[in-house]
Amino acid sequence: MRVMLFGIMKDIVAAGSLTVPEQLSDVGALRTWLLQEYPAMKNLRAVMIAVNKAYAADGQPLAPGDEIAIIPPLSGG
Amino acid sequence: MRVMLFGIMKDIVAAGSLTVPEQLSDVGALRTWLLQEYPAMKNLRAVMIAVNKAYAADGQPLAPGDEIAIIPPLSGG
Amino acid sequence: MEHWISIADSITVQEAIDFVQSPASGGIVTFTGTVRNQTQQKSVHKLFFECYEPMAVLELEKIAKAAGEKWPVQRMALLHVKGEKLPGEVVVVIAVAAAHRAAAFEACQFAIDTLKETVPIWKKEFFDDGEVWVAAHP
Amino acid sequence: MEHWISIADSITVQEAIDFVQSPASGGIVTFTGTVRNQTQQKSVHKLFFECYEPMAVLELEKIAKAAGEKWPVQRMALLHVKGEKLPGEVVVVIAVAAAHRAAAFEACQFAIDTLKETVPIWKKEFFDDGEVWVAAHP
Repeated sequence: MRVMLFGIMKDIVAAGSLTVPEQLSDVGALRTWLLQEYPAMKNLRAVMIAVNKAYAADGQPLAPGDEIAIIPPLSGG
Repeated sequence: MRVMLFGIMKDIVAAGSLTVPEQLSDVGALRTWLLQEYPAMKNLRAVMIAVNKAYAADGQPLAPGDEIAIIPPLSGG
Repeated sequence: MEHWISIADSITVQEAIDFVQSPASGGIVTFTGTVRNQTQQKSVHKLFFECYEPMAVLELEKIAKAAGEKWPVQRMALLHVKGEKLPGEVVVVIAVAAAHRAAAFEACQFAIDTLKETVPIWKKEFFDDGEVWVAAHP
Repeated sequence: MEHWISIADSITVQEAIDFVQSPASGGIVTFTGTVRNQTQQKSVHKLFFECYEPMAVLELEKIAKAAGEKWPVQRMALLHVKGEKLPGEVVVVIAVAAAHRAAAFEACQFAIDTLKETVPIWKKEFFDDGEVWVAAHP
């Protein structure tokens, strides 16, 4: 599965997107995997995950073809 | 003493200004005199009197040379 | 706190924003009042604003001063028209710049609320069937 | 309730006001955010705004819809920039037209407060001695 990265997450991963294992079945599993692979994420104020352009709770299942984005702390406006 | 008129007060007095008796010694006396001469003023929501470009209480004395204005209900903005 | 007060035949939001804007400010709040084309189901053709101008300027100064004492605002502009106006035209603009937006919102709302209560300006509305000084009677 | 949402390289308050203004509205409130030239005593040379644009548009739509349900507002514009910006330049504009000004003030403040919490946009500040993604760390 491909995951889009923004802001400081691009710096942490040193890339604009990321391919994650297909077996990550929900948002919570993705979050746990990311924190293991990129411990620098633990220093962020908060990280949200968006699925198909909407904020998703950890329990939300991930399906092939979903548009997944990692949303580090916002600073628009 | 000359008194400046604005808004609906111009219509009530049918003039842009008014000369009032010199012996009106304070704002309250002026107010009483105006209400006697122009009873239509009683129908207004409120009437303030300004002396030298500041709102004045009824107790404020009037002196020759004061700039006096009758301020009917405001509707700016 | 810097402020700019103007009573003129024609005013714009842009000139108010141009005055208050600075690289030091984080946010600008404006209030713009325009002529409505209807009042209580009656069509308004035009308005006329009469103004006791020297006192109106002093009262606007008092509003700017009071706002500057109550909130940490950086710059304010208070503009009002006089004379004849048509529906859709701008009649009043308040612009407030502050480092933090909550102060700008509060100071702007305070300024327009107070302007309506204290600044000697009178509005006459012209309808099909006559004209009326707004809010004169209860 | 009509609304206009735009994420663009450059935005102006005037275009937002032009959209929301109508002869039926009694008042327009705008919030304009500009680039500050200082953050915590450090001089800011420029900013860069990154945006997850399709989702940002949807979140701005949600804000307009929620504001329209909470307050009797007539028209809203929500504009945000993307890309590089210099101190003093406009980065965000919210404009709200309503028949009554209290509703316009409340809806405008709600919109900018919510935008900062929910719209996926990120700001990087560039200083003499480095650069930082704003608010990323506690």
